[in-house]
Amino acid sequence: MHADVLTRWLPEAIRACYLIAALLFILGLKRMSSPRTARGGVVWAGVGMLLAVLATLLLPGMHHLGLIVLGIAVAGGLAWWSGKRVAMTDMPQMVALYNGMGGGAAAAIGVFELVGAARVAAMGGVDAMAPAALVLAVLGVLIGAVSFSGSLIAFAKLQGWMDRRFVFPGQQVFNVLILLLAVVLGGVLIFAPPAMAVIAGFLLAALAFGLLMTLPIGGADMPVVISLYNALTGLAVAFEGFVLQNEAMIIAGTVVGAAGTLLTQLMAKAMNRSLGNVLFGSFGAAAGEAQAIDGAQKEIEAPDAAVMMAYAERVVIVPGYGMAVAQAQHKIWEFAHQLIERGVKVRFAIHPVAGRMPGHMNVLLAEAGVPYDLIVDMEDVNPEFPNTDVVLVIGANDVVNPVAKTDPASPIYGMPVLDVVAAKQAIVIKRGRGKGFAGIENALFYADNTRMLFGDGQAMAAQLVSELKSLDA
Amino acid sequence: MHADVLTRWLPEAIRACYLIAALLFILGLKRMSSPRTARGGVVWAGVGMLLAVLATLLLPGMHHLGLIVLGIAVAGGLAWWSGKRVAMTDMPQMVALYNGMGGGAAAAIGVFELVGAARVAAMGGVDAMAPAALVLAVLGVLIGAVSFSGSLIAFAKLQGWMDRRFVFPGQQVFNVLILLLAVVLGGVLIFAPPAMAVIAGFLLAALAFGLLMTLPIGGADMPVVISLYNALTGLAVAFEGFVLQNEAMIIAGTVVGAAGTLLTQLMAKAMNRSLGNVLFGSFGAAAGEAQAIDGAQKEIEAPDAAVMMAYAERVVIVPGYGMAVAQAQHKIWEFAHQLIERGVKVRFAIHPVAGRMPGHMNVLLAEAGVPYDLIVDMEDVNPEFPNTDVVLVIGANDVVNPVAKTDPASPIYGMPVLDVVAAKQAIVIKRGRGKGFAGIENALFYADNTRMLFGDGQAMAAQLVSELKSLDA
Amino acid sequence: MIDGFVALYIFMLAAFTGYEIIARVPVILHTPLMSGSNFVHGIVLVGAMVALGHADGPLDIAIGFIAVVLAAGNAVGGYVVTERMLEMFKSSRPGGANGEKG
Amino acid sequence: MIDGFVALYIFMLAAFTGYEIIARVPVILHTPLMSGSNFVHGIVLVGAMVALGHADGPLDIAIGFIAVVLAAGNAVGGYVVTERMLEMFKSSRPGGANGEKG
Ligand SMILES: NC(=O)c1ccc[n+]([C@@H]2O[C@H](COP(=O)([O-])OP(=O)(O)OC[C@H]3O[C@@H](n4cnc5c(N)ncnc54)[C@H](OP(=O)(O)O)[C@@H]3O)[C@@H](O)[C@H]2O)c1
Ligand SMILES: NC(=O)c1ccc[n+]([C@@H]2O[C@H](COP(=O)([O-])OP(=O)(O)OC[C@H]3O[C@@H](n4cnc5c(N)ncnc54)[C@H](OP(=O)(O)O)[C@@H]3O)[C@@H](O)[C@H]2O)c1
Repeated sequence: MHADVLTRWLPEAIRACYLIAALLFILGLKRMSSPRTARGGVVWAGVGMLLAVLATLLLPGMHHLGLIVLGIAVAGGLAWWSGKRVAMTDMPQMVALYNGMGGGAAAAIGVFELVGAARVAAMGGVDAMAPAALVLAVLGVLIGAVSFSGSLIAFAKLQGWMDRRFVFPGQQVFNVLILLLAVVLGGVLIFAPPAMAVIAGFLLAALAFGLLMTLPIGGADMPVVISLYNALTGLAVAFEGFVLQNEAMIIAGTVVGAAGTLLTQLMAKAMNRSLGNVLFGSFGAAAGEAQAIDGAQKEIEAPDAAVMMAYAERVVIVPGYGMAVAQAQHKIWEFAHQLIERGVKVRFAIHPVAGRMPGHMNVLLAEAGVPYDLIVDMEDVNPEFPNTDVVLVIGANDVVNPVAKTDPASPIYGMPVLDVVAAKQAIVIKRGRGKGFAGIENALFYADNTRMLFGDGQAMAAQLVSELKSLDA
Repeated sequence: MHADVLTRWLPEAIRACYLIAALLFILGLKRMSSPRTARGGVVWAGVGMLLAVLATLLLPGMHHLGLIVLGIAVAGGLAWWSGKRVAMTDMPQMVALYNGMGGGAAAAIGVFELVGAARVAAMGGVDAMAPAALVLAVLGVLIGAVSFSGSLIAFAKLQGWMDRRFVFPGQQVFNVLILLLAVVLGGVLIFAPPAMAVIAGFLLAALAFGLLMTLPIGGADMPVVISLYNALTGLAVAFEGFVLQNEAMIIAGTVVGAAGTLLTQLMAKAMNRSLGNVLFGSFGAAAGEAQAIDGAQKEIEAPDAAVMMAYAERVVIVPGYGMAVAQAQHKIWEFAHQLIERGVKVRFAIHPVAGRMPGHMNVLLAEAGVPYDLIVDMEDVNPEFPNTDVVLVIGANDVVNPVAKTDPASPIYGMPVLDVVAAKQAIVIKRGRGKGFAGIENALFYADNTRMLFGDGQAMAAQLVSELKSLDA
Repeated sequence: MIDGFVALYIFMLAAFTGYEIIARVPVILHTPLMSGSNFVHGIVLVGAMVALGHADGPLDIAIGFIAVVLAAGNAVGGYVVTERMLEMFKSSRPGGANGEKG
Repeated sequence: MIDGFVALYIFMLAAFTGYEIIARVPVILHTPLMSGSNFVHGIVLVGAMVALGHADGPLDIAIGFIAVVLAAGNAVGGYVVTERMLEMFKSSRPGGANGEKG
């Protein structure tokens, strides 16, 4: 009697937990999309996740509970540990890794269902799965597997384990053929009774496609690609959620699928490129011969640069990828802080695609403790450069290159840039004559009112700090 | 065989039509919320509606098709005719009327189902409806009926058929008692086998509550109330949609319910009031004694006013409720047009709650053909008044009253207003010393740089037009 | 078949959708949008047709017919009025470049 | 039970919801939001648990266990990383008055 009551209300209560979890996911994501509420958002979503997982443990008829808890504890523990100790700049590859794992999990669930159906078919049973469920299970495996292997390659590239872009003639045709193979095998699974060998071949083809598709993409394009795989994993989760008739999976997966698709587009747009160009094109194929740049780069030494800024009224600091490479954010903030204490009005100007991922600079500056109301967007700061006494560019190149406005033959022509060249004085910290991501010359470095401060970003920032201190001593 | 195929694919095809209709509704509403795409939006939604209705005609097992088509043709024809010939200014009451009809239809569907259940119960049957369906059917009747009778009262008030606010002592207690009666009868329907008499009593109590609740609300608050009833009808439709297991109704109804709720709040907020205050409070209960206004109103004649504006550089026209009363929008636009042709920079400044419904002035000016890029919002225009040579106020009062900023005892204190008093010169067209909606004195009319041009809005605008013409003759 | 839980999910998601659609609407469109959403719940006509289509006996027919008449008024009237209101939103520049401004 | 049509409705509405949530996000939050949505699809853990919980025979158990391990990594890692990223968004003014600016 007691057990009877339990089994009656339990499934309803569990479904209620899933409903609440889905609600918390949506509300959490909503909060995450505004800076003021973002911190709370992830906690809301986390509570939803906890609720859903605990409810699932109580689901009637579950076996292998020990194994389940073990798997969660071990993998969760490892993920927790790795997530906690990774450096801020390595976040994108961790997102890629975790996302790939999610895609793999969705694919595994689909394989699990297909294997079960194959077993029924082998014993002469028919129609182990409803047609809609079968189709979505197969699609989920395909998408999930592509996201899995693709994300792992993205992880490896960003981690620096694979530097080269693997390109060979006929590559795109080959990739399309692999995809076709996967689709055909998937079709066989749907229209013929599923067999083990076909399932294995299908899974392998899908994994191979994800791998091959990601290999030729350059490391710097990875954030967009990761975002795409993130959306794909969401979709795969939604499809397998339908197979398992689990509403929380359907809703969370679809929401992420749609949100991720839009986010991918926004990211590509912020880089002034199309998604197709990121996936299949190569950057830098310019239309004509770029204009040559006249003049010479004029150097400056750290003491002079420090004095210039110490006695300026308004200073704008423009960080770029080089600041991330040099891990110079803490020193730069220390320097900025000193300037502020001297009464200088300091602001940080962030270009939408500075660095190698959207918001890269924001994350780094936030890590260093720069309050985000000192950070200004490109649109807001551009009109103010003419009134700015000194702009300190640290490790930025493409995002301050005026040829984007002046030279139609340049590969970055048309990309909005920070108008540093309009400021009264610019000081550029970089190591040498290295090019930026787009691989082109930068007219700013040759401008009359620009001075180059050559050296590693962190070392130079430290030197500026000590020069300022010596001014007061 | 043929018929068999039909009955198999037909219901699926019809459900697909409903799905597409729901999609079109959402996309249509989305388009309607941006001025550039708004016109297309209603067409999208219209296509969805047509599709859903045609699909329903094909639903298997439908009787009385002739009667259905007759009902649609007659009621639809009348609605088409009335909707086409009503004046622009009478739109809000037409929305109220049509909305009430929708609420009534939802209530009728619920009653239909309850009556069916009562018939089964009377013949000794049990559980004609699932519990969830029964609860939602009852809720739908309650909400739909309130929306029906409430909207009809709103219609009558706006149409000018009922001018008085019907107020009597203990009214609110009485209303609550009627609501309680309806809720109790609804509960009886849910927990006991439904009976005809209870259904009738329940319906009557719900209708009475909608009526009584709306009677004491002043005519000028009606737009907010109509928006509320609009949201309620949406909810009722969603509930009855669940009872009929019709996904299009569930989704469209819920979307409208949520959208309408938010819209109601936005409308109330634009009037600087809370929804509770609109429904249960009365306007003008100020905290203390309002400050007296010194000075006298200084008059001007139409010829002088025309000359002043003809030779101004920048003129801003501020329309208000009086322009709607006088139907002066066409004449005012003719006048503005003449000024523009003379090289004067003319703009229309619209306060969010000018008139008696949100967007009232926009609709009127649009009707007169004023292009909407000549129309500026309050936030944009307020900083520009000090540079404006002449402001022409026509029939506006509360929305240009500076006491909203200066006098904490005023009932409109805190409401953002158009800063007309900051302009170099203001000319105010109104008939006499009539007060505005808030019933208070207006300090602008006594300001040094304000001149009063007394007369009916339309007559005065016409006079300004002919004065301008005579300038050129 | 839609059971209670699935209905709750649909309610939840549809409510989010409706809310988000409106969240960015400019004041100028409040009244047309109220009218437009009034039209959309005219979909109750479908339910009214189903009711009348399954009516059995004079009382049923009467109730069903009332539902159809009221619902048709909602749908058709709502469309006409909304269309007329929105028809008037036009820009003086043909491309409507200023369109987003409201 | 969710049949195909109801699933389509849920897909449609959830997709709208997801789209609208992102539509207004500032660039500064692109990466944390990518990470946050990565965490949310960690709900796949629930499905993996159900699979392993109904596994029958060694192959099933192996596949199910792989699913659980991968999914747990997604969920836990996604949370930790997102939390760390978002933790860093703070304003210099305590009330966060500038919060909406991004
Ligand atoms: N944000 C994104 O989502 C994203 C994603 C993919 C691609 N991109 C692309 O990446 C580019 C970003 O522009 P950006 O201006 O930030 O960077 P950038 O154009 O890549 O330039 C970085 C500069 O930093 C210097 N640098 C490197 N290491 C340094 C160190 N240790 N200390 C000091 N300087 C150092 C380099 O010059 P030296 O070698 O001379 O030092 C280089 O010129 C854009 O073209 C954008 O389209 C952005
Ligand atoms: N927009 C909404 O959604 C909404 C809804 C409900 C309430 N309200 C409230 O309504 C008020 C709107 O302010 P408002 O400034 O537009 O209007 P108002 O304050 O109501 O003032 C209208 C003025 O127009 C004059 N007038 C009337 N008929 C006229 C005619 N034929 N020719 C010329 N003038 C005429 C009246 O003065 P004379 O009698 O001397 O001519 C009156 O002072 C606000 O208080 C607002 O809160 C707005």
